[in-house]
Amino acid sequence: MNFGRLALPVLALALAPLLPGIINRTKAVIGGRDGQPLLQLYYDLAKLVRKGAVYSHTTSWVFRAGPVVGLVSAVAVLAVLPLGGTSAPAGFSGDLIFMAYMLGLMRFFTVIAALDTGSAFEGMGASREVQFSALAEPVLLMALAALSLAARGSGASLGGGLFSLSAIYSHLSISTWMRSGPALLLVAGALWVVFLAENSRIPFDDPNTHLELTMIHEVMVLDHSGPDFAMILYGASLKMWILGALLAGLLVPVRSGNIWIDTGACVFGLFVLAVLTGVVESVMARLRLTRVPQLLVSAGFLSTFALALIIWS
Amino acid sequence: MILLLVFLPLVAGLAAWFIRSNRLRRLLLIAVALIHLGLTGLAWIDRPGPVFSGWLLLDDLGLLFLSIVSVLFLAAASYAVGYFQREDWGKRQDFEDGFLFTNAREATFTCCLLFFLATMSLVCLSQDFGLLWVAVEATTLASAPLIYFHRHRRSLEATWKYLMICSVGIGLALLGNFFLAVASTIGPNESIPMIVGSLIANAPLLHPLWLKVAFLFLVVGYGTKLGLAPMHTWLPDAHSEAPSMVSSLLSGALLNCAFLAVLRGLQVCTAAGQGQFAQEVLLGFGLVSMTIAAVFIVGQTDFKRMLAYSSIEHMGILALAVGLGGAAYFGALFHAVNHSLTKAMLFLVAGNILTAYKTKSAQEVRGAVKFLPISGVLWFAGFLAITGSPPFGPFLSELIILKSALDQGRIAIAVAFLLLLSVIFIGMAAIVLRMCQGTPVLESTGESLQVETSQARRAESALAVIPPLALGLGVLVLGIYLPPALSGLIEHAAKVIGG
Amino acid sequence: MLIVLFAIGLLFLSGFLALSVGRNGGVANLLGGCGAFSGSLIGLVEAVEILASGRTEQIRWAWSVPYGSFLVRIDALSALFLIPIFILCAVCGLYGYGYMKSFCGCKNLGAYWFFFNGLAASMAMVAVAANGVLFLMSWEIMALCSFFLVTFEHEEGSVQRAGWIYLAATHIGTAFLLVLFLMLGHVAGNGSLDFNAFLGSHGKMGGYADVVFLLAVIGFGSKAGFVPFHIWLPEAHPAAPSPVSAVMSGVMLKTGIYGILRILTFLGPPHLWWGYLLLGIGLVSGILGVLMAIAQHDLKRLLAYHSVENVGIIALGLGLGILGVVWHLPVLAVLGFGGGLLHVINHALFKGLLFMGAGSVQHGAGTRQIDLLGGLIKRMPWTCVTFLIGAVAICGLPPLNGFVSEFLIYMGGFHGVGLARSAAAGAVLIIGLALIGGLAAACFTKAFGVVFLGEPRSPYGADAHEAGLSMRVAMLLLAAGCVGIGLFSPWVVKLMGHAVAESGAIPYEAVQGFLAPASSALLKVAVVSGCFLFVVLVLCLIRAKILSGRTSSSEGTWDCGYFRPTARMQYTASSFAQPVTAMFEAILRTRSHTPSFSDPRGAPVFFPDAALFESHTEDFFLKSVYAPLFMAVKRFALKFRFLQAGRVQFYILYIALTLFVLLIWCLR
Amino acid sequence: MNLFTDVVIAVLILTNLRLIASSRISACIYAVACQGVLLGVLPLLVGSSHLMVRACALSGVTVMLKGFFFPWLLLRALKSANVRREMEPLVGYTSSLMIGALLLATAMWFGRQLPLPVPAHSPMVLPLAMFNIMVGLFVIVSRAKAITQVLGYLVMENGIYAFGLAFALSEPSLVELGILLDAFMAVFVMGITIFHISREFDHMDTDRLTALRD
Repeated sequence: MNFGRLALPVLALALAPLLPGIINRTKAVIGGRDGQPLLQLYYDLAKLVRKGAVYSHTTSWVFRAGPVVGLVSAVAVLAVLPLGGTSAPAGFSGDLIFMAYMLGLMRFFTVIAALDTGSAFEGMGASREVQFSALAEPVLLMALAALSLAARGSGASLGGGLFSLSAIYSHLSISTWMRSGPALLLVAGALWVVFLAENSRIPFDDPNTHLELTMIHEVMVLDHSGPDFAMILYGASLKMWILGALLAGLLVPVRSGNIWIDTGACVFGLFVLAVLTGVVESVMARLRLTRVPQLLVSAGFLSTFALALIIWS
Repeated sequence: MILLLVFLPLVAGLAAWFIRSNRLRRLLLIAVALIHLGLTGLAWIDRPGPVFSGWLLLDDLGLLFLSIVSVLFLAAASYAVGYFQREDWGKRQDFEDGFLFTNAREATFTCCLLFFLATMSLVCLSQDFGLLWVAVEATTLASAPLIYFHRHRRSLEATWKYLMICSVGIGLALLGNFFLAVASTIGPNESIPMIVGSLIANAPLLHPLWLKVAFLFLVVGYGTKLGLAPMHTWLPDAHSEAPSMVSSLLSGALLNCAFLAVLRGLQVCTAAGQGQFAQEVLLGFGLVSMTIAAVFIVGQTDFKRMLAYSSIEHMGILALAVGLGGAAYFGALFHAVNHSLTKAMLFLVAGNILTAYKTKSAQEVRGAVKFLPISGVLWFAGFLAITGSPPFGPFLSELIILKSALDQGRIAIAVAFLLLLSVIFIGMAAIVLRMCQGTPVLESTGESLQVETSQARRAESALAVIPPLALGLGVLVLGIYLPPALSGLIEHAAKVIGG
Repeated sequence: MLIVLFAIGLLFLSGFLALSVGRNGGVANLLGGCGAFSGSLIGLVEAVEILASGRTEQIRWAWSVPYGSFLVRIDALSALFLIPIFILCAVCGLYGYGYMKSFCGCKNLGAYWFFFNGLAASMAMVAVAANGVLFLMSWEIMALCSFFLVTFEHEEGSVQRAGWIYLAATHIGTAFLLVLFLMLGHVAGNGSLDFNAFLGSHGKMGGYADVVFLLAVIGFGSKAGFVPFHIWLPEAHPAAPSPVSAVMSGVMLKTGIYGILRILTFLGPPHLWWGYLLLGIGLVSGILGVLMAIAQHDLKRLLAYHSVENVGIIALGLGLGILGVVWHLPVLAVLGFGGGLLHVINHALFKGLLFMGAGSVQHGAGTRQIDLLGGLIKRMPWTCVTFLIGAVAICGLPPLNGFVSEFLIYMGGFHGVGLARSAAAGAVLIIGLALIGGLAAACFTKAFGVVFLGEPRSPYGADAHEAGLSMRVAMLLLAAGCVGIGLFSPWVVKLMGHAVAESGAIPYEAVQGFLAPASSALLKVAVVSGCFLFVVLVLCLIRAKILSGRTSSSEGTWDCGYFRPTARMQYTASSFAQPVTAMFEAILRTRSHTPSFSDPRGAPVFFPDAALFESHTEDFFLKSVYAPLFMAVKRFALKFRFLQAGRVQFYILYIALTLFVLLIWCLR
Repeated sequence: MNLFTDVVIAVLILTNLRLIASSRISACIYAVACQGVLLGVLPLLVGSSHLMVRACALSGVTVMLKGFFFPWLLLRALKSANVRREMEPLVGYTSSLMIGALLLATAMWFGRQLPLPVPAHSPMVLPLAMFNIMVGLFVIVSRAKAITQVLGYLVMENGIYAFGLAFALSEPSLVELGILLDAFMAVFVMGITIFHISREFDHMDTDRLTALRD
């Protein structure tokens, strides 16, 4: 069991780069193209790590530290991230706050690294990033609060592991869905919005546009190259894995108790999630930037409403 | 010894009129002040007995106010000597309207100053209402020429208003005395002698209605002198036009004397069971005075007038405190002490600022702290003290007054009191900060800083700085440590009022 | 106890010495600095020891002042507040020694150190005073000292204005406190204002409790900077010399928090609406504070508004704690008070650090205008690193101390959500904290990024120089503090048990019991954070290793094909903040003057000449509430000038009328 | 005796009305002089037997001072200051008269409201005193010249004096002392000030003395 737990982060580290690949494949298939291979990101990472790097005279050590800190904070989150019913190696009560703030740290350093280049475009991206994430953070925390309540409602006391992701997710079973399905659906919706926004997918951001003015995340990392850029891509995919795992663990309530089945189900859910994302990206257009906050705020309403439902039902 | 307290300054005044040499006269002034203070100190140690069948008697109340008078007079006298030295006596130009004017003869001035001391001492000493009235009257007479020291229009106008208004007031006070006499007639051709002690002794015999009316007349009459709104109107003019040490004496000592007169009336009322009524009247006057003061301090442009209005405010506080009664009696008397010291100091400092900047307009004075290191700091400290901030004395006295207001459950009064104090603080702060801060450039006269510094030195001569400094230290000490002797005296005096 | 008193005495004494040396700047600087440093350190030792042991000591000396007695008492709560006071005063003494050197000669450093050490001493006195009069005196001396420090450079008009606003605000606040203590004394009876007497009078409180609490919130809140009593902060902090702003914002505000907690101990069982009030105030202060901060262009003003925000977070914690006490949910109480109190210390550390950083920037670059700066990281590396640490800490990001206190409060919030009764409070608290956190991150990425990164936007930024040694050491000390508390949080939290027990009136064992899970969680946080730092280090090394052999060329920033980027093309702070300010337009009311590219007739101009865009956000309360109020009072006053029209006839008429009215009133 | 008292009092009241109504300063001064003489007679009427000597002395002094010396002084001041002879009222004569009537009524009211503790020589004395005081105040308030204000002040003093004579005569000699001191002050100090005023401003119109104001 404990070994299994330790395996979770390894699994994440190994499989995370697959998610963007799946998304792109889906888009390619729907778009009728024979697009990039599934493992494209692995190839890219490998290539980038082997490359040299180009730096602007403007930049300082902050620019170089950004990717490192970003990647490592994502890895640190993996330490508390459960996968479905499988608890995380280092889960503790309140680790959901720790996760949210670690992602915040990642964002903080990505942003200042972007500002370090002194480029107007990257500043623009950074500014949008902080704006949207400031709105996304309450949504995430409210959603998790709602989940924790729903899980607790199952009568089983979470004991010492109160408010730890692992405890919450291990108690999210079919019965939970039976009891407070609609609320969980709302939560899922909120998490879905957060997932898309935080990973800068359509409809919030378009990862493959090349018009810098319209990008958020991509534009922040314009100047990075070589191993730094590899770390950024890797970190981004890990982030997607993390937020995806939160969603998948909720939507795939397989709690057989058998670690292999549970984990497998959740991973499968992750992949489905990626496919869904691809579908959304192929059928939807990007929102106007001014509409993005509204979407996030309404997601916040969703999660709060869900919380209310769970409490007073 | 009591007689000495009165007659020494009187005789010295007469002498001063005839003495030719300035040096000798100034020496005399200082000497008299010192001796007077010494005598007062003796009175603290062993209290002299009554004189003239109890017409003159030094009770605790009287002693307290006498001490204030005596201390302030020493400060003012020593300041005056320095003032005489730096004042140029020829014809000179007025800095506001630009006409030429001269000063009164120094001899005349000194003489009146000493008379002033004599009359004020008499007020503190006299127990008989008639004599008290005469004494208060005499203070007006003695102080009028002091206000008219600079022989020019504004001071003349101020003097005229002072005389006119105070005489009307004093006339009403006299009528009040007559009403009191009527109230004290207990049969055809026989009546209680108008001596405080005996009146209190057979207070029950007094005719209540006439006593009430008499008190009203006394309050309005002496209140004019005391500067209670709306009879205060002479006060800003006189204080702003008189030379600084006179202003300090007027608001530090003279107002207290008038206050003492009112207190005497209150004593009788309280003894006769009319205390409730009297206190209500005083309470009303106190609130009105504080309000008027607040209204006129906000946005005031003349810093001496500002001080004058703040005197009105504090007289209002005294009236309010006495109106509250109980523990507030102590607060009132303590506050009288604090206010006298602080206000005297402030007026003396204002004199220095006036000498240095040649203007009374608060707008034109900038950077006093830089330009007059000592006076500027004293000015700000005085502002803090007079607005009742710790660690200065007035804070404590106002605390006591506020506490007794709250303990009596008079929330409305307490709130009004604090509100007015805050308004006044903010108003004064706006003025004083502007004067103290910034860089010392004189908008009025574009003279070079060289001349200015010479003026500064002139304004900060030892005799000009030490008296206010001493007073300021006194206030500070009272704020940090209230000497048991003083508190004891104040307690006894409070008992005297409270009956 | 005696050691603390000795420290206070030492502070006062060194202040006087510095003053007496007066104009001789160098010596005064040395004396004052050493005095502040040594005195504070001495006091710190005993404060920590008492907090750990949780014992109470008191000393009473007779004092001939009405209602006054020199009664000083030090318990865990006082000790908890003494610690940041002493730490920050010591460090700021060190920092100030370097900072004030530049004023040597042109200003009177003796006066500066006199008031600075006076401020330190009076703050300590406030924390230990156990008598109403003594407390009020210390309080007012503290206010006056800080006022004189704020107006230290009173030659500038802006400073004068700030000074006036500050003086007025603090004085009005003190007026409320006056009533507060007198009421307590009234309830306690026996005419004494000793705290011991108040402690005994829980039962007699009755309806007074609500009034007293309200008075405390207003009176102490105006010092702590609760919205809407915060207006003096953004004026005074930029005006003051930076070490002073550091002390004022870092610890002087906290004396207000201390006051509220101390009063709570007198009032007995709290009422429900107190908790909600504090929660509401905390929410409003937190969000408004951070929003206003985002919109600022002046670095120190920005930090000042962040103080409002952090005080709001503290208030959230305290509000939650009170609710916990009311509802008999000790876990809420413990987490709320614990988080709030810990945040008091943390905020002192990182806000002091940030203000020092701002001071070094002003010192080195000569301006505080964010949009004029840039690229300072190359010229002031030390300041940059420490400022970054402070920024990360204030955003509440792990692994630094800011996260720890917010974590506790969050936990309280999550616990609250669990129960229907406290769900609403908990939810509001979580949303609020999360929003505040996100916006704070936005604000400090802006501040740090624009000031220190990129290219200099003006000559100011271009020829800046690094701060002096003592200043750097001071900043490094505080930065170490931030990291230290972040990594050793479990022990710190354990240390605070007694203080929490004091403020929540909960038995100590219970407190430890409820803190235990939190601190075990924090232990994990610490471990993970430690590993995090370690991995970061390793990864950096690996990165350096793999890059070492390769060609890493250096070019201009990639500007999407535009081949000659200039420094003025960089994103400015205003543009960075624009999306957020636009989003909260309704609250911020940012006014901007856009250049018009059309002539008066509205026809477009095809070759517009030099155009200027500027935007500024004024404080809503100052502009639309207080200023009009004061103007109204003044106008009202001026209306009555006719009373003193100078005609003696009228004057006598007043007398006659007064007399008649009184006579009629009396004879009716 | 009371008859005489009442007659005197009636005449006094009439002089007050005359004072209010007349337009020439000199006439007013004469009215005040007349008042002084009548007041001088008053002590002889009200003084009880055992105080006769004192009463005589008092009346003598009063007649001399209030009847002749003050008026003479004022007339001299009037001449020396060579001002115009009109009263220059701020309130018209007719309205002044009406106000005077009102004041009389108020005085009567006071008289009724304040019952005397001791049997008085005439119930009219208190109203008279009050009326005099009010008229005095009214003259001070409603007339522009400095000298007229002194005049009004004297009238007020007369009222107080009358009251003192009527009721406080039993008091020790303090009353007279007060009166004389007061009168001294009224005339000398004010006379001197008037002299200075007319020298400084070459007019005695206190209505224009408004440099000091807020």
